Amino acid sequence: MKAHQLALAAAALGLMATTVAWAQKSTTEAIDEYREMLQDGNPAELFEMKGEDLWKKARGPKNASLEKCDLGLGAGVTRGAFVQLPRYFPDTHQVQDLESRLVTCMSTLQGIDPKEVVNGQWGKGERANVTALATWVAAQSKGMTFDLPQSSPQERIAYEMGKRAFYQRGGSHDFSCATCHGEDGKRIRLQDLPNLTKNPGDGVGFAAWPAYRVSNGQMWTMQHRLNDCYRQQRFPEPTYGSAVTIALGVYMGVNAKGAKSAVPAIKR
Amino acid sequence: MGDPMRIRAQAKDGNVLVRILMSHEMESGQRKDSSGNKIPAWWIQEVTAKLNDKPVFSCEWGPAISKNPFLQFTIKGGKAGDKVSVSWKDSKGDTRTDEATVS
Amino acid sequence: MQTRRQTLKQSAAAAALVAGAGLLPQHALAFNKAAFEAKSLHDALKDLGVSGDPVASADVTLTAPDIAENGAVVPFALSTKLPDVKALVLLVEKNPNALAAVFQVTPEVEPNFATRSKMGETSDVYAVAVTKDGKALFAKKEVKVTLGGCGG
Amino acid sequence: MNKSTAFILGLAAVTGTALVGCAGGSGAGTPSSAELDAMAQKMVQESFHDKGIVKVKEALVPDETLRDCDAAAVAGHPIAAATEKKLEAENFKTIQWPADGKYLGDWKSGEKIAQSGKGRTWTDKADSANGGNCYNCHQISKEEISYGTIGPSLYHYARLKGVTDPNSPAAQDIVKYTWGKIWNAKAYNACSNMPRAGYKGVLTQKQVADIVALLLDPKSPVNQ
Repeated sequence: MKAHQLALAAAALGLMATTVAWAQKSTTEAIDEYREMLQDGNPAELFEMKGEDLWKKARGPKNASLEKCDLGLGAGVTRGAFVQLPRYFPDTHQVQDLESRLVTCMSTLQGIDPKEVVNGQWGKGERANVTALATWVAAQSKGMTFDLPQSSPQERIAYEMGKRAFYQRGGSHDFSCATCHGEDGKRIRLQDLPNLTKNPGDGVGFAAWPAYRVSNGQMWTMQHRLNDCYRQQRFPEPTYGSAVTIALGVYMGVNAKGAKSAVPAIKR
Repeated sequence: MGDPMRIRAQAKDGNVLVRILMSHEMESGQRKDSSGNKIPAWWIQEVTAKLNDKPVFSCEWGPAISKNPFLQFTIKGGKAGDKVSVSWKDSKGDTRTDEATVS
Repeated sequence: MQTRRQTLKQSAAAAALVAGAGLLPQHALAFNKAAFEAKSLHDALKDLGVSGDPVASADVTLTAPDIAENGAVVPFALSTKLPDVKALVLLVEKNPNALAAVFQVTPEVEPNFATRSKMGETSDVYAVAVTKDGKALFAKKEVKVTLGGCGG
Repeated sequence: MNKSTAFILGLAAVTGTALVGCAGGSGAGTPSSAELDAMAQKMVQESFHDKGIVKVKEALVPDETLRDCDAAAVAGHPIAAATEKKLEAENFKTIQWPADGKYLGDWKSGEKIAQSGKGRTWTDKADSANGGNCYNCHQISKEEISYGTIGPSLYHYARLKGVTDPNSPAAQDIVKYTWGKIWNAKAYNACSNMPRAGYKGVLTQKQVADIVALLLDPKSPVNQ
């Protein structure tokens, strides 16, 4: 009996090294399985519904809908717009991402004060409305491939400035975007980190946001994603729609060329 | 009365597969706010469903069910064009009912 | 420590006792505050009108992930092949209140339900089929809950 | 919030800079790399605002080490060897060695510090204890399977570094290196991804000693 137990213990010890490697792999597989189980029934659909309603409904001091909003492909065209943003808009003389462009439309068409979004809080008021709108608009491009325009000098300069912002370290911990997202195959704790200096693949990185975050049950746009990245980088807060957020969007979006949009995704 | 539910009802092999997403905080009663006070529980307690006005399904939930709840069940019988209506009632007495057509 | 055999014997005896005394609540599965506020698995089931200890059954199925990347949303599916089941119950043993959901098994629905629950920590999760005569048959699975990166 | 940036909803990359000349797309050419550097600097300074305990002035203060290394990364080539040596020497000078001469603290406390990723974000309080963030990037003890891979595995660190007794004279170089690396990683690799936890005041001397013990104490799970 005792000898038998000892033999088992010895066998277990002998197996230790391989079990550790195996356990690690199976953890990753199990988490993939978990993620797969969440795909059907993504609560992002609730935000899509709200966004579609907000797009079509007459609102604001001008009591108008957003159906004439030009997201880059002409007034009212939503399908395909998301996979070409951020881009340069001649009317505002600015490169804009989806959220900042929606704010422009809400301001010009509906008379809603941009301050309500820029100075607002996540998940509240007009900023929450922009999130729902962005979710619905982005979902119209589901399955399409990213192809951001780089034909104007503004867009090319935005890419170069975005690249510099991506590599710029600072804060108490010397972190930049590149610290975590500059190489292939890296992880933080158990979370895979997409390499955002190139196309990280379909449905990951830039091509995955807006996404529903299961950790807090919130819908996050790219503006929100960047905001929280900078928080964890120990940076100060980037202003909503500010130049650095747009430039980073251009840098990551151009790098993601050819990636299929999985938006709206569901994320940890 | 909360935001609308997303209800998908699909006829399949003589049955109707119903999948629902509800918009609700489902506050567990375990969390604390930034000043350290417990946030009171607030959750959907009952969900019921009808097929063409006939009650067919009911369940009761505790506050452990996740925020923005997902629910799936299968009604025996039923066909495309039938109406599925779903109602919930939460711990504050708030209710909401939405309807979908079986596809 | 009791053997399974002893447990089974005792639970059968207890069930007979309760049923015999006519104590089985008529509407045990209508919204049940006591059951949802019970701390333990055992108390929650008792409040749902179950008599005796639950018994493992291959005819009850619980589908759950091995590992939940985030305890805020853990997907579960419960089903059973058993006859005369009046409810399928989802319990997370280590949650502050074990009972998460009670699905009524009506003649109009398949005994097959799916939802998502929060889990405070790694725990055994139970799918319990409660029969019309107050017996509880279960399937269980341990679900590991991992924490995310970055400390926030 | 900085009022002047509050309403920039987008990036006016051309207007508002020295590059008005090419706004019409006349082919006047793209700005030089140095001009882009200056534009990006200005953009970053204007895009952020103070929040909580994090101040723009402190977080985005010019730093020679970061500037030179980040510029090399943008250009896509390694930093020049001479610059690297100079930066490492400057960073080395910042290392504070233990005041009491004790390099190894308590590995159990070190494990807790290694696990914690808290501190110094705009949602943290000024007086909250900072974590070391170690497991975010490194494998350390075998028991913790939730570890990152940005840095190398530190499991069996003592053996990897050839240390059997951290108190022996033979081990002193490695013990000091381990302390110094945690205090200021850029003293040994100018462009390291690793924070300068002591130099930037994130970790205290006691916390550094506890992490050194986690890595080198023969009783630590790292060395089992």
